[in-house]
Amino acid sequence: MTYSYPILTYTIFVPLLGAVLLLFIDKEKHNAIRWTSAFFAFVTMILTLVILKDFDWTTSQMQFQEMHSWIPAIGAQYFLGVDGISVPMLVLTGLLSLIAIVVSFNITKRVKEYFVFFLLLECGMIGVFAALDFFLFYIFWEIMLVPMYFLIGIWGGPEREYAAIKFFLYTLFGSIFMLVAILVLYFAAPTPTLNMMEMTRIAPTYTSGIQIMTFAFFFIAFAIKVPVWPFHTWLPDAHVQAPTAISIILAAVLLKMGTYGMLRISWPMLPEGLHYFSIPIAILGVIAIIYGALVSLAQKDLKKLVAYSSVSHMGYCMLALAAYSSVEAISGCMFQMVSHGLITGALFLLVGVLYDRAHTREIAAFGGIGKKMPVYTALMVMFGMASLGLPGMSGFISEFMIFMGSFRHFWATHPSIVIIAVLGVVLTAAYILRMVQRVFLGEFDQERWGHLTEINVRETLCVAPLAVLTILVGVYPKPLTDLMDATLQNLVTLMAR
Amino acid sequence: MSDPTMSQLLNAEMLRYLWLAAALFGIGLFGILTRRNAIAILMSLELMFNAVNINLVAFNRFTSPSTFAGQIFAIFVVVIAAAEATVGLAIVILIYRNWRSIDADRVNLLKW
Amino acid sequence: MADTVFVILAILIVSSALAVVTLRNIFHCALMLILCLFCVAGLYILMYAEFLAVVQVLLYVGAVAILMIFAIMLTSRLAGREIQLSNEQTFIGGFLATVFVFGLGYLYYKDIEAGQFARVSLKIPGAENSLSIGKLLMTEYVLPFEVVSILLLAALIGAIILARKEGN
Amino acid sequence: MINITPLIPELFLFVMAIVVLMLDLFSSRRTVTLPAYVSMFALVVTGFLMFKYHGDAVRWGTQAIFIADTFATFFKIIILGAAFLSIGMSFGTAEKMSHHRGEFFSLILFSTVGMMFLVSAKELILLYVGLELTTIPLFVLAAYQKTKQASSEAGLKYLIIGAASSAILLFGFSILYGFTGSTYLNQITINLSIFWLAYGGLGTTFTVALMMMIAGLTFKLAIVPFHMWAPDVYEGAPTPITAFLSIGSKAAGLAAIVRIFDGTLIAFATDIMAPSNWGLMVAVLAAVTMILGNIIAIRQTNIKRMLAYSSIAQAGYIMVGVVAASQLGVASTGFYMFAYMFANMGAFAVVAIYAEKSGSENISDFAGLSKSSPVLAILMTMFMLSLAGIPPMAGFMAKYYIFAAAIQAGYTWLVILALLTSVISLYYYANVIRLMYLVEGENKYHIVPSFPAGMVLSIAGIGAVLFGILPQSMLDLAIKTAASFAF
Amino acid sequence: MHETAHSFILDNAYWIALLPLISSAIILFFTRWREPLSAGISITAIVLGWVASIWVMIEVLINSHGGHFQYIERAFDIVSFETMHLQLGFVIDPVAAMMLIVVTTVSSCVQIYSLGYMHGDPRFSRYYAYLSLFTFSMLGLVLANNFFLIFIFWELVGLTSYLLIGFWFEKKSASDAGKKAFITTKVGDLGFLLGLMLMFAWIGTFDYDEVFAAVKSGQIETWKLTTIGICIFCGAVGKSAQFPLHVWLPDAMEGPTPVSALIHAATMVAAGVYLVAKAMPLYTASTTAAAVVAYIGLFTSFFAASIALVQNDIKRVLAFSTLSQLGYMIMALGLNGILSEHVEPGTGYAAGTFHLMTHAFFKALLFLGAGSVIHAVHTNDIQLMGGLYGKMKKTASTFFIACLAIAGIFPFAGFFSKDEIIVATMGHPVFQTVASLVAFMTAFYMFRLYFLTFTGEPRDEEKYHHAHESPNSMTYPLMFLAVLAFGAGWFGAPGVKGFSNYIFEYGGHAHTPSAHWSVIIISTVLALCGIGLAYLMYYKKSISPDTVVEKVKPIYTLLYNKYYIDELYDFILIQPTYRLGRFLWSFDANVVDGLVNLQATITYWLSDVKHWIDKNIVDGTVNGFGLFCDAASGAFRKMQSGRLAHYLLAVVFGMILIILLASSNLLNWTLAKVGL
Repeated sequence: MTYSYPILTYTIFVPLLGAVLLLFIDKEKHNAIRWTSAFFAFVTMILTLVILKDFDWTTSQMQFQEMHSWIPAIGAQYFLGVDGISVPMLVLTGLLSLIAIVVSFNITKRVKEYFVFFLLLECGMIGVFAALDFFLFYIFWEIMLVPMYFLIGIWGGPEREYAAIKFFLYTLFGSIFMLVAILVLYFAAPTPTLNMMEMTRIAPTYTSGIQIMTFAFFFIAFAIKVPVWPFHTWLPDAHVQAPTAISIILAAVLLKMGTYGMLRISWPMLPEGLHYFSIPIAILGVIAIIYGALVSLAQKDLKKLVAYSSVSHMGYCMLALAAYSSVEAISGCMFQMVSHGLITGALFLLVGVLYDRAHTREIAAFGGIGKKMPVYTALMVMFGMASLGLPGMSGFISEFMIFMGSFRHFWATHPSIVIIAVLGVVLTAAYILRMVQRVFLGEFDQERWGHLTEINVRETLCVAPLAVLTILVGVYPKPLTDLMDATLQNLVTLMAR
Repeated sequence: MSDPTMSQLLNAEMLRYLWLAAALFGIGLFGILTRRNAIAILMSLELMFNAVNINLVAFNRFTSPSTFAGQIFAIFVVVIAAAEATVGLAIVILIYRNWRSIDADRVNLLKW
Repeated sequence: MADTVFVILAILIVSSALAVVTLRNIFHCALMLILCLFCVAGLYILMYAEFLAVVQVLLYVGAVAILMIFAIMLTSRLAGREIQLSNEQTFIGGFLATVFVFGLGYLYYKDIEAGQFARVSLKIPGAENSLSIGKLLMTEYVLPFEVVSILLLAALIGAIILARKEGN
Repeated sequence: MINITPLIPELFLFVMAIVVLMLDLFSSRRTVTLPAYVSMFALVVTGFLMFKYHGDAVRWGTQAIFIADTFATFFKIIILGAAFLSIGMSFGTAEKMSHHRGEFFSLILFSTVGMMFLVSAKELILLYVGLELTTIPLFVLAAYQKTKQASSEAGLKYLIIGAASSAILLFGFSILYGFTGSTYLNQITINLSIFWLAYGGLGTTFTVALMMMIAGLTFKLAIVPFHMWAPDVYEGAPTPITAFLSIGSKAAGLAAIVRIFDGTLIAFATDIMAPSNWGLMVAVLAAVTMILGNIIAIRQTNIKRMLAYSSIAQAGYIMVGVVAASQLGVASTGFYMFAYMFANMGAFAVVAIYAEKSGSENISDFAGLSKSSPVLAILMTMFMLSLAGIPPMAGFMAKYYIFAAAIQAGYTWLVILALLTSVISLYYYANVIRLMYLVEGENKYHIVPSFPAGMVLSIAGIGAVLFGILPQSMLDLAIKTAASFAF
Repeated sequence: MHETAHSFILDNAYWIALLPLISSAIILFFTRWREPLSAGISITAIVLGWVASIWVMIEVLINSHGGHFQYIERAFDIVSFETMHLQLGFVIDPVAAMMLIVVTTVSSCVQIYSLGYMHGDPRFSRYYAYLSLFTFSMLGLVLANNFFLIFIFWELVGLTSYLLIGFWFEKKSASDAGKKAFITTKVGDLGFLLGLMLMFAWIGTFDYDEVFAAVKSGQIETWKLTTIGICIFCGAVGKSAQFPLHVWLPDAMEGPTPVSALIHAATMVAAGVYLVAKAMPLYTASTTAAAVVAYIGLFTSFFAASIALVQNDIKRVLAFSTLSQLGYMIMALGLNGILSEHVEPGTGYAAGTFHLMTHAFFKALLFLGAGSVIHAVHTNDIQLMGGLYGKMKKTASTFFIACLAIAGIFPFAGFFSKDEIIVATMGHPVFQTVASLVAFMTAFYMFRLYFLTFTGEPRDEEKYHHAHESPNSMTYPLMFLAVLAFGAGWFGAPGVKGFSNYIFEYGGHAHTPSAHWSVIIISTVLALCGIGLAYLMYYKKSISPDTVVEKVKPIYTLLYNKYYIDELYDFILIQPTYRLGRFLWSFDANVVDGLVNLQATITYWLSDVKHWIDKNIVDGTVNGFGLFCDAASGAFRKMQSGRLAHYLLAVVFGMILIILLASSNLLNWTLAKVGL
């Protein structure tokens, strides 16, 4: 589908434009800076919504394609396009970025730099979801690291520098393998190309040796981003140290890039590798589910708990991805990506809200907050319930579809994998309820927490869209499924090759 | 094919020169490794250059006597070696001024 | 006859070279170097390279060695005073040098035996070559020749700049 | 006689070098600016001339002695650029020098002339002469701050190790000459193949020669284990000279290596020629270089020294391209050198500018630079990222290109290793960024670069980004450079 | 697949469920601050629902021609792949209609009752919002037209139950109980979920009719059906608090008593029974599954009854009796799957569902009565009560009726339904005996409760002094329910035609309860014995309970501590889990991350400590690989000694090394070996 104007390019570079403009604003005019960046984030979100509106969900074709020759010498093109799996991610990114920017209005330290870096980050994120050329994809993938490094490293918690560099190096380490894999694929081709669509046609014809190797390499790269156990150790540090808004972005968008990359690149491109590795991947996923849940059960820090819960929740995605033959599982994975984005984003946001007021995140320090901040509590409980997969919330749909799909895929060969995974549901319930009880229920310590104030309007406005979407997707997911159906059907056939 | 004994003789003769050159070069190496005095090191370097020259000339003499490439190369080597030595000595003088010594091993302000 | 000359020269070269790198008196080293260079010039004559021999004597003996002696004069306060000239690397250095010399020597021999080495030609070099060399320097090798002149200029300037004492 | 036209750029530059010298001698007001600007102007003009008289060759009979092919031109661009930028950043340094400012610049020009010859040489003698013309002025320049002990020490070390390695190189050449009886690179190739066919192989002695040439030439690129001189000289020498060393003489040396190994001795790149194969050995050296250079750099406290080790490591990456021994390989080395020029020059420029204001070369003193002089900090960040090879900087493009070449040549293990070490390299590059941005410490120096320095910085900055995003033009040129090689 | 009887109310029955949802939303978002209004809204909604469901029932009866009612089904997809359709829809069949009435009735009684009971509670409005929310979920569960949807509401009732149990969350015990209830039932739900997964994998749909059609068609192997059946039954075990997942129900009594009445007596706990009833075709198709159901039910009924004998907390006694009664129903349904020549097919089903209805009424009544007692004396401990009859006649008398009903005395509701169940056990001696025994025990402990509470001398004077009859808002619901507790049985009374034929029919053919005199006599006798015994022990005191207790001390303590099941679980499940979590956390922090650091830590010890103060590194890269590289860096940079001699040595050595490596062909050889 050709489009009247290069909307994807606009979507990617509007934030960049915003960042550039910010440079010219006097760095003392905090509000001007805040509102400018908010404005640009808003425009970006509108653009993503336009894409959503004009997206033709009846076909699995790439849409809004833009292809320009870029670096012929290495066969790199400026090739953008979106299909059923990138559009939801785009919209999610647009929305969450705006929310995160509004959330970070309370940043007072080096405001200008903060928002510049943030907009750069957004540019990178959107680029990743829109790029259809390996080289372009890789560049966007890497571009995000730098602003992220600063955002964690400057505005983060006490351990920020360590967390920042750790995040940076981990991801870089992963992308090394991606680069090698890309080059190997490139040169293995009869007519070398970096065009992903092309490669999706060619790559399956490669020898299984190449396929398996490159698949493994890609997997390392993406697994670190997801993060799949045991590559997850960067996550608790990064999430906990990062400022609230960045934790939101990390959880809501960056983690998704791993799974997105798998769905976009290694899964459809290297079916033999996929078939070869599917069982190990499923096992890793299950380990992540159980392990993450158990570790969250032992957390003393509210934010860490949410962080580890992400490990557990992304485990479901891995399980689903391993069940490549079932469209339910794959779409369940997509749902999980979206809903985890909404829910965990909201959870981090809410944790941040509490932290701003109480200046501690230690679970044991609280109790009976429900008495003092009923609305906040209601929201927190709601999202807690959503994250433990309560029906009527998006989390349930995704988990349900993942279980159904992956079980249908595995029941004949390895039913145990899925059965163990199901246990994760109880454990999740356990740590969520434990958290809720320790923090919000029980006796209220008046003289210690008497000063706490109810969640304010700005914060509520930030959470509201997430809450609405969570419930909407949970109650009536059909629009989303229809959006992705064609693409996913196509994907499944590709992966079955 | 020409008379074998003749070529064998020439081979043997060339080999002598090459051996000598190698020896000289080795001695030069030994010199630069073991000398502390900067000037002594420069001298050893000269030995090495001479070894090279012997090589060049010998090859020229025995493998292609009708041309002069080797010799000319050798001439350039000599000239440049001279130039290098000049600059080297100048630097040695400088070092002497700055350090009151030309003991190369004591000149180690820069390290790690 | 040539053989005996060669042997003598070889012995002189090696021994003087060894002296250069081992003697404890830098001044004697310089003298030994001069001797060594002379002998090398002799070798050149044995190899019908008179022109080179002349250059060797003029440039090396005439310039470099003398320069060195001056340098020695300037630097070591008392010319000829015995100072510690060698460092603790004597053993390893000797070892490496030996390995190099004998290793390379062996390889020369082996390759010549195997016939996989530079082939000697039976032509006898013309007795008078200085003229042709001069020609070549002006024709075929004029380019390096020019460049070398630039180089000498640069080296000269550099040497002057470095060696000259500042007037402060 | 031989035609002189291809030499016009070199000759012009030589003349200009003399002119600069004279300027200094006779101009009444002995300022830095005049000779500096003149020499910069000279370099620019040389560049134009170079393009004008491009493609021709100086021949003797059929044999090319000196060739101005695209390859040479490409590297000359780098060399001239390096000279230009280092002169641009040397105003402050020269100001500090009480003496011989004119000579300072003319020596740089002399060395540049030497490099240009070296790059174009197709004949061993010329190559050697060019090499020496490159280095001898550099010896002097390294020791140029006569009152500084460090400087003279740098000079001494550089000179002696340089001389030693050229002796080694010459020994290798002599054997090569012995085997082939010629000093013309093309002829050598032919004779070697004839020899091979005639006698069913080259003796092991030839291997020795190969190795000695590697040893002698890689010295210029400071490949481990022939790198020892680099850190000390880089630290001791005046910063602009360090910059010039790290790009100019590297580029020239690289060109020579590529000409000899990827050109003349290309047949010996593969293992079939064992033991006379250089590919594997160079690969190993490159690997060791990348590992050692990057690891040692981590602990450095002096920024120039850190950059020295980083440039050692970078040389390792470049050698990966040489090892690839293919059209892509040659092109990638060229492009890498080009992209590397901007980042490295920029970094050194920042160091120079900062050092002449604060008088300190300690990394830790960069703390809080982002607040006191944000622009400088941003530029430095860009350079560091480019050196580390993070998109969208030119450095990344270069790395990608070189690794592509290596993968194509089947050196996957080398590429993975290289990439791993590049992750290590991030430790120390990021450390500088960390100090400038993350550390809260207040930095007292607000730095406003002088005009020439600003120009250098902006050129470097623009180059570092531009050739990361739109490298096509240079890549095309780089591909063309490989045309004169027989792949 | 159904040609549906068109009728306004049947087509829009889902509004019965939606009304409470709307009301709760209104309360939460708008009228939270105006308590009477909130209550009003909520009650109005539910009463409307009640009326509507009666209307539905009438329609159903009208439309059930010849004993078979045409299902009403409306549905639309919320997820549709070609292989998977998740539907949102409702279906009305007789049992659903019956449940509608039960739920709405009890719910409205409870809500009215709560007006008095919850009066003055700080979170009064929220209480009503929760109640409405619960009612919505429960009604949704009743109306759901497929297993996926029922699962959704299944979870939702769980949530609301959690919220309501922990309503007084300041009390730790309350919040604990809520958590316990949620998680325990969640365990059961896992089974349910697994069942759904199997269903999807093997049958490929969740829709009742399609599933049952597939089951009937017999294409699916029995073992699969058995597995699915048992898995789904796990869900029922969780919700209906059958052994071994019964532990949450007694604790759930921490919630407000009306809540216990509504959720933990009448409706939610019955959901399990309802589910089994809905899935009955599965159990008829697989005897094994049915047997499992039956035995679990049997065991629970006895087990719970035995505990109930000795409890002193009025609500706990009721809780355990609930367990036991639920066990009864489950057993009956299970037996329906096991064919026996003595009873006509469908008896078990009829008995189960019938008892479900009657039990809902009298158990709700009992709880509300207990609530009003607690309201009066502010304690749960029957040891501190006694002689309250004089103080609160209405409560006492209604309570008495309920006791008679549950004990199964003619002509109260329990009599008919319980006899149905015992009839259903015919042909299974074990079941019959135990069931009868349980009937006896039930009668005994209920009347023990009654006597201890309302008769005899007050055992705590000042509590007695303060005691008073509850306000009308509480007593009227009691009376209303008392009427039902008395009369509801007649719907299914032997020989009574009409209602029961159509409501409790299973498998197409209408079921006509028939009187088995043997059963009637035996059960009545047993019940009377139970009552008599209680009378002697706790009213006449002619047999001293203490001496009895003394005689069977160990058994007594065992029962009193509920067989130590809680302690057991805590010991073998909960603590280990927490410990594992803590262990893994440290594992995560130390080992997984440490693997990266391992190399580091080694080199760390090797490398000299003084460089470790070097701040550039320490706060720069404390990452493991960092440590390693850094240590290496510290080691390697030492090579750069600054001495020219060493540099030259390096050069020469390097040269000779590569010469040797190359000329000896060693490098090629090694790398060839390595295979690079």
